[in-house]
Amino acid sequence: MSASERTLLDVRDLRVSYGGRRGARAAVDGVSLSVAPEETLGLVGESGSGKTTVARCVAGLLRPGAGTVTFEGRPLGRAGRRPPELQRAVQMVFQDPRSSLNPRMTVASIIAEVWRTHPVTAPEGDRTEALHRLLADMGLDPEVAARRAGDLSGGQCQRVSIARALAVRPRLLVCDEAVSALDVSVQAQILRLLVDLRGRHRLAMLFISHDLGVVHQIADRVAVMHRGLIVEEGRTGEVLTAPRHAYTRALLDAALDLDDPVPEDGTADGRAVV
Amino acid sequence: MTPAGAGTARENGAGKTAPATDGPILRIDDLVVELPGPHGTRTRVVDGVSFDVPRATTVGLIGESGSGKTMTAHAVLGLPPEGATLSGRLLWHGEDLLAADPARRRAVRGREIAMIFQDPLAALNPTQRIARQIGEVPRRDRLPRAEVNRRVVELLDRVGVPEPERRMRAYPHELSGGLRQRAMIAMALAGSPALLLADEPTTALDVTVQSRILRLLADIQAADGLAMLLVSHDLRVVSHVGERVVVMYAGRVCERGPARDVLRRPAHPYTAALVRSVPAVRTRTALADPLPGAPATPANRPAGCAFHPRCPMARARCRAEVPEVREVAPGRWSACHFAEEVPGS
Amino acid sequence: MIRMIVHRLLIGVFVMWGAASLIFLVVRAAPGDPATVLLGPDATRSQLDQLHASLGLDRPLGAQYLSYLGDVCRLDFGESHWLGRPAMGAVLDRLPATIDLTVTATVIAVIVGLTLGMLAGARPGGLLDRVVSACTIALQSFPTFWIGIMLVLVFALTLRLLPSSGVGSPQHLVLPAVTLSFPFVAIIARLTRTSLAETMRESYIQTARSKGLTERQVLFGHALRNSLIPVVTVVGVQVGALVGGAVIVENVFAWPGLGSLVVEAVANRDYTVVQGATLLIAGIVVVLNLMADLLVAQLDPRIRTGAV
Amino acid sequence: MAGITVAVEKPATTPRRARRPLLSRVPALVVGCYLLVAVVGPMVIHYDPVHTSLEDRLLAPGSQVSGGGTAWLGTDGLGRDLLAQIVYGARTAVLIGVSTVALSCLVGVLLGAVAGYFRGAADAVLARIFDVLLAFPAILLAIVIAGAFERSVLLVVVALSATGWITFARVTRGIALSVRERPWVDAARVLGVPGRTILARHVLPFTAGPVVALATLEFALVVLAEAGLSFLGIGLPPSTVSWGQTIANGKEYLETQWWISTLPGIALSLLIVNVGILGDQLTARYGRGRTD
Amino acid sequence: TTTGGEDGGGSSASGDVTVAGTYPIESLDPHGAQGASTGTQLAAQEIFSRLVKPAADGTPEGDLATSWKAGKDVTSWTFTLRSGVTFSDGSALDADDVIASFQRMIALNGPNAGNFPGDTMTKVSATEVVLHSPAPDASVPGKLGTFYVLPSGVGKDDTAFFNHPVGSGPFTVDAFTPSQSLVLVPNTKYQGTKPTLSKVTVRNIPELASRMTALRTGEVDVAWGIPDDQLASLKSQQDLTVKTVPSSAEFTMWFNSSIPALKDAKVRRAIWQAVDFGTIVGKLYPDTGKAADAPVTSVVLGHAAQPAVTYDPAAAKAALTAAGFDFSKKLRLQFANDEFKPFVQAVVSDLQKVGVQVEPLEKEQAVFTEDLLALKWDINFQQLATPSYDAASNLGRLYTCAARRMGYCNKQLDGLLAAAGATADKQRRTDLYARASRIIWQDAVGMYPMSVSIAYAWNSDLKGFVPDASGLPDFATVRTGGS
Ligand SMILES: Nc1ncnc2c1ncn2[C@@H]1O[C@H](COP(=O)(O)OP(=O)(O)OP(=O)(O)O)[C@@H](O)[C@H]1O
Ligand SMILES: Nc1ncnc2c1ncn2[C@@H]1O[C@H](COP(=O)(O)OP(=O)(O)OP(=O)(O)O)[C@@H](O)[C@H]1O
Ligand SMILES: [Mg+2]
Ligand SMILES: [Mg+2]
Repeated sequence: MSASERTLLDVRDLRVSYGGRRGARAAVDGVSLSVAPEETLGLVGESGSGKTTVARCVAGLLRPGAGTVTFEGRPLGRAGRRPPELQRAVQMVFQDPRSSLNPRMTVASIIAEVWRTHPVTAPEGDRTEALHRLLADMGLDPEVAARRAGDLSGGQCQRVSIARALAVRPRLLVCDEAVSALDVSVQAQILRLLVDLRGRHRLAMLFISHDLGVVHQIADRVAVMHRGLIVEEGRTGEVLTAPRHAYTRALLDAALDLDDPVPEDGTADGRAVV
Repeated sequence: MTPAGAGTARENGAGKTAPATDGPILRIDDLVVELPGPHGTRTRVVDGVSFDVPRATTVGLIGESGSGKTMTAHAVLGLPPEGATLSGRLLWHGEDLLAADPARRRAVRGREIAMIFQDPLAALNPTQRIARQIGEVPRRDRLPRAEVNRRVVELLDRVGVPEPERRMRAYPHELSGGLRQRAMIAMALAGSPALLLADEPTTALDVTVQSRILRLLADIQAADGLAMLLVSHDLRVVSHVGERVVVMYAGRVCERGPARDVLRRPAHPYTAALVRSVPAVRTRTALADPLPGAPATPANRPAGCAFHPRCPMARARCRAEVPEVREVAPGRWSACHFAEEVPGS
Repeated sequence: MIRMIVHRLLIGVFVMWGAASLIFLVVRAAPGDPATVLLGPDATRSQLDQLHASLGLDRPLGAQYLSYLGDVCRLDFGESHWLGRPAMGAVLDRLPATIDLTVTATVIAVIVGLTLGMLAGARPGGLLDRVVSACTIALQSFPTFWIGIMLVLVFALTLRLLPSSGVGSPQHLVLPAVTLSFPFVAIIARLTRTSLAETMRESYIQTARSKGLTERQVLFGHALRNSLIPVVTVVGVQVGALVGGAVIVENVFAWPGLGSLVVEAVANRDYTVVQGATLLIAGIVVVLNLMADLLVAQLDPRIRTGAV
Repeated sequence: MAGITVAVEKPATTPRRARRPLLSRVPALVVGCYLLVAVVGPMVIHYDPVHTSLEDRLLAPGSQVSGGGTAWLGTDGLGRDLLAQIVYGARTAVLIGVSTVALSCLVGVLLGAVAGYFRGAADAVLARIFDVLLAFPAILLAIVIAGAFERSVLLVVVALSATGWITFARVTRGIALSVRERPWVDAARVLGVPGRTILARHVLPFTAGPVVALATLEFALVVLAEAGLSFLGIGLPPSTVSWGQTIANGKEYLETQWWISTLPGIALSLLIVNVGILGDQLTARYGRGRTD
Repeated sequence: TTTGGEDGGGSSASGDVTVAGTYPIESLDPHGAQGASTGTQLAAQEIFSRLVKPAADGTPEGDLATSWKAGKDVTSWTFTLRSGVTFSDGSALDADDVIASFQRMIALNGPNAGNFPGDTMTKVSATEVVLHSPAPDASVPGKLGTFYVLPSGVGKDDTAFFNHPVGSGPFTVDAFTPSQSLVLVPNTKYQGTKPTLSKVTVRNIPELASRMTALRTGEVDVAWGIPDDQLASLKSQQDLTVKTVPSSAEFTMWFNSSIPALKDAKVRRAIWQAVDFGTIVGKLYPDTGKAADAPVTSVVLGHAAQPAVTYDPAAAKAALTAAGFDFSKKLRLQFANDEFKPFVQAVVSDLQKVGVQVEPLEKEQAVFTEDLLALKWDINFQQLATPSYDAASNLGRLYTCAARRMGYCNKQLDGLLAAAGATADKQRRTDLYARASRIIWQDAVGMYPMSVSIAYAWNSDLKGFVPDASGLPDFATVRTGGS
């Protein structure tokens, strides 16, 4: 890597295996990747290829068997053992919108807990107002503050999850299939929101998805995982239009597009090609 | 509740025309499914759905979560959840299944209409070898054991399970997801049905497996001249396999017609929005302008057109009047008051 | 499978050690000197000392514990001074009666409980379900001694159909076994009901229905076996509980089982018999649980092949 | 297919639904009454378990006693009023039931939650403790403990709790094990919320429903077990009034003075039946170990 | 009696008798740990012979011994054995068997050995043995009622022997399951009148209600130890005979005279006065209880009637106040058996009426005995039996300063008791024990509320059944009515 000062997140030779002493299987078998500031890295691959495992190591939810995870050159330990500023720097958004929120807690108390845990990020002055501002940022009504996960739609839940993550002003957002469980029409809303916020908060993202189309839309670079290894990595356009690795090719071959309802120039239905 | 075919069916035109030359194999006419809701209320989770499944054709049924796709498929099979009430007509070769007696309905199940479920692991009995589960329908014909086994091997071979003699003795959990779904398909084919209901058959699978399964289904369908009702929330899947599509929203049909036409030139703003939100894989598409709000559910369906709160074209009429499904062009049916104005149509 | 058995056996050995230690602790912590009970108030100091020595009670607790563990390994619980014979012999004498009672009660409970549970669970919420629920709650709510006394009043005293107490003929077994089976019937019925009702909601049941099977075929061909899996485990545990837990029934019907032996031995501070009997019971419980696990593995291929 | 037939046969479930909630509240009401009697009863009815009145022994319900009052539910072999014994017995039952359940619950939930949430060594140790304790039939262990030490209410509570906590620990552990895998817990961990706080705010609240349901059922079992111990003459000191003891005292009079055993038996069974139904209702509502 | 309930009552015609045992027979070894237990005693007296046995009224009568007499200083007793006695296996019983049995009993150091501390037995001739004791002991014949003669050569723990014991009693063992049942059949070699019953089954039914039910359904033919409240309904049953016999047992409620509160005899007397024992006994034990008139019951040698203590709560209260009794202190009343709870509670209730706070403490036997010896009680309730029917083993043993049983010490009493123990002269002993009893009674060493009778009920078809004062009925003389 040309300049380590230009990397934000650096994962080196990560190895994780599940299943104790015997019957251990390497879920991640020597993965290295890096994310530059304000860059979005898409991580794609089939089910079981180890994407979530990488994400959990980065978030500190899992202790890697071997390898290092560093943030601006500082090692990231397990969540809860990190120094507060590192703890804040990396946040995560999960796949299942509803169970990402404690169903017993109101949105307000969820956010209040964040601020209690990291007092530096707590707003000065009127917290209710700050909360409403935060919710508005996420495209949510202020009245959502008093509700619990059960009373919110999937899209709203995911917005609250994002709000919770952003409340501590992170530098890197790990999104593990953050839109996969949503209906297509809502998926588009959340993607739009993420892209918006990425720009406004100068966020870097590790964006995990099995939907190549979505990754193509929002990732700067993409890494393709297969059986615990990264088999190909590069600029999104290059990898997804001219794959070099056989596995990537297979993945692309299998991926369906809408059965050609759109002329190649893409003008017919307003879906402009960028 | 209402006896099938009683005059209470809303006139929505579906029953009047019979475009297919020899008539559809299945005609769903004003199907209503009501489920008990909280506090003694009843929710219409399927509200006046009508469409045809012609012989040897694949019909895609799409819609977002909770739109009533599964419920429709289960109603066709006669297996709605406990406490559900069904009304309308389900004409199977012209015979109303809703009015038929239970024995007749049971005879149709598995033999004439078979079903493939979304999650093959959950849908297969974990304590029985797959051979036994696949052979269950042939066994009902009192075939000799060897004959049943031969048939099971044949079916597994047909759906592309390698080493069928060995695999037939496996338990579901010993198979990979793809093989499980193949076993499930073999099970559905065991009774040589004329109509296959496939409820999200590939949603739980990986893309690579998904494409193979879809191809398998298409092959079988073509070879056997099967009719298939493919339920999916994934437009891309339906666009590949379906010859016709039915789009549902909040328990109602909003649009139906030939698949290519519907997806190219939607005649309903909801379909248009769906098509827009599907990103392309091989080309980079811009982020679509998302629809506002969350999908309506049958439990709290807005008055008038259920889609109106999210609709960019909504007007006063949409808020007041439930739009009928009407033929907006030959073979194209839409439930929008202003179908003709939908951009791209 | 073999690995599972070996693993379970190892756990069993550990459990026996833990059980032996626990019972040793409880018995030794209890106030009251066994020698005084044996010899009565008139014993002389030297008589007491002599008995202490022969009971091994004069040694330090640690030494007693170690030699006790050694003896336990050899299945030798020492001489019961209360009964004047080897404790193990006294305990084993009670075993047949306990087995008769437990096995009979279990057979009754399994047959009746499964039938009731199936009737109720096949149609959750139905009339039969509610009737069965009411019955099982009642069965579980009446104290066994109360039921026992009532059965004696009716069948022995009033109708003179069955003997009121004691052992001997099969008729003697009827009342105690029935009494003992009552709460057990309720447990099995309720569990079967819940489990069956849950199984009937599984999607493979829907699959079976989609094949055009009748409800009866679905129930017996697909639901029953799977819904029995949790029942087997509980039956294993409960049978174990009956082995020594039938004290009250044994008391009401003068049934000379292991449970009442423990009660008498505790009152008499007979450490050897308390230890011997409780450890025998613990051993039976461990074996029963192991058997239940093996049966579950037999019923559930996922466990058999180590997938779960 | 069930749906269709059900639908045709039972067109309207609404009228029955309307009546149901009332009926379903009966168990809670009955249990409430018992609690009330247990707490308030002793203040209203005076009863001294030490006081015997031999002239009034074995009086039938409704008889006049020598002191001038009426023994509404009769008297026992020592001329003591049965109504008062049932009322005071309710207090003992409730006291022992509540203390045992509270103790079991406290220990069980704490250990179960810690083992389930933190896993590792704590979990392994707890699992082995379960195994060892479960090798003894619960009532037998209670008998050995209660029979070996000096009689007291506390002893009975401890003896019954010795195995009582296991169920709580198991259920709590199961819930904690499943809840700890929930994304909201992961989210809290990523935010750096301390382990203890996660346990308290994000895990423990989900055990509340099932634990309450379980506590109700366990309460019934404890009251029954206490009656069983008293029946065997183990555990409680003679100065304590308990249903089990009264039933045991009366069992030799069953044919002639039926009320001595029967009435407390009915009081006991009525409570247990209602607690049982209440427990079932709570279980149905909160599920056994379900989290949502 | 066959086991089924359906043909219950009439079955005794076959010559079979089923007996409801109150206490389990755990062992048939009369010398071992279980030797003093009621169950073992009941079995042993039918299977084995003794030198001397108590008659139904308690007086000693010859069994193996035809006569016995004490040495001059009563430290030795000479027994002349009956000749021609054989064991059930046909072998002869002689002095060697007696000596060996005595030595075996002492060696096993069971509870019965405790009756003979330091005693030895020697053979004089084949038909004469002498028992030597280190101190004068007049109660030897009475105490020998628990000494059974086994064939010589039975080892210390010879389980094989006791599976099918060889004895010289009226019955032999047909089948034995410890703590469950004992089946006896007549011993054809028995030296006395051979039993006419073809079979006696002793079934252990510990639970009272079950015992009564079995009796009433005819499952058993004999039961005893029946509480008063059950007697009425049994009496009303046609086919049952109900009878009570006075026993050697007495309710004995010692005061702990070593504690300050109870040191004063006036206080002890006042407490006794404060309890309406007449009513309590009359109500709770109308049939099996009788107000006691001495520290030992009338069937015991050494009984001498004392003046009744009258119930007078007012006087009691006054006396207590006068003696400066501390009413705020709670007295601990310990007892060990559930069956006595009503009685104890009634006593506690009466005492409370005069302001004396008493806490009833029900203890497990082990703890009870330990606390009893350690004097960790203020009032001790016991049903105290005198199985030897001789006041020596009750008064003479328990009330001395050296015994320290109730914290009471009176040199004069010690002297009387020692003198009584040292003479074999019946008249003189009765006299000495009468004087001792007066001291015990007047000093209120304890309260003696009630002498106990044992209630028996049996199938009226049984003839010749004699209720036994010790609760150990003999079936050798019983016949069934059918024959
Ligand atoms: N907690 C666990 N215990 C054991 N094995 C696990 C665990 N979590 C994941 N694995 C295994 O590790 C491998 C990698 O899993 P991971 O969840 O990282 O894959 P993924 O790429 O995120 O898959 P998906 O697309 O299904 O989310 C898989 O084979 C999986 O079975
Ligand atoms: N067993 C049931 N009991 C009550 N309501 C149900 C049940 N199953 C489905 N519903 C409700 O019925 C409506 C239609 O459900 P259905 O399963 O048909 O939707 P779907 O289109 O298949 O959605 P998905 O894509 O999530 O499978 C939903 O609102 C759902 O909440
Ligand atoms: Mg994943
Ligand atoms: Mg669905």
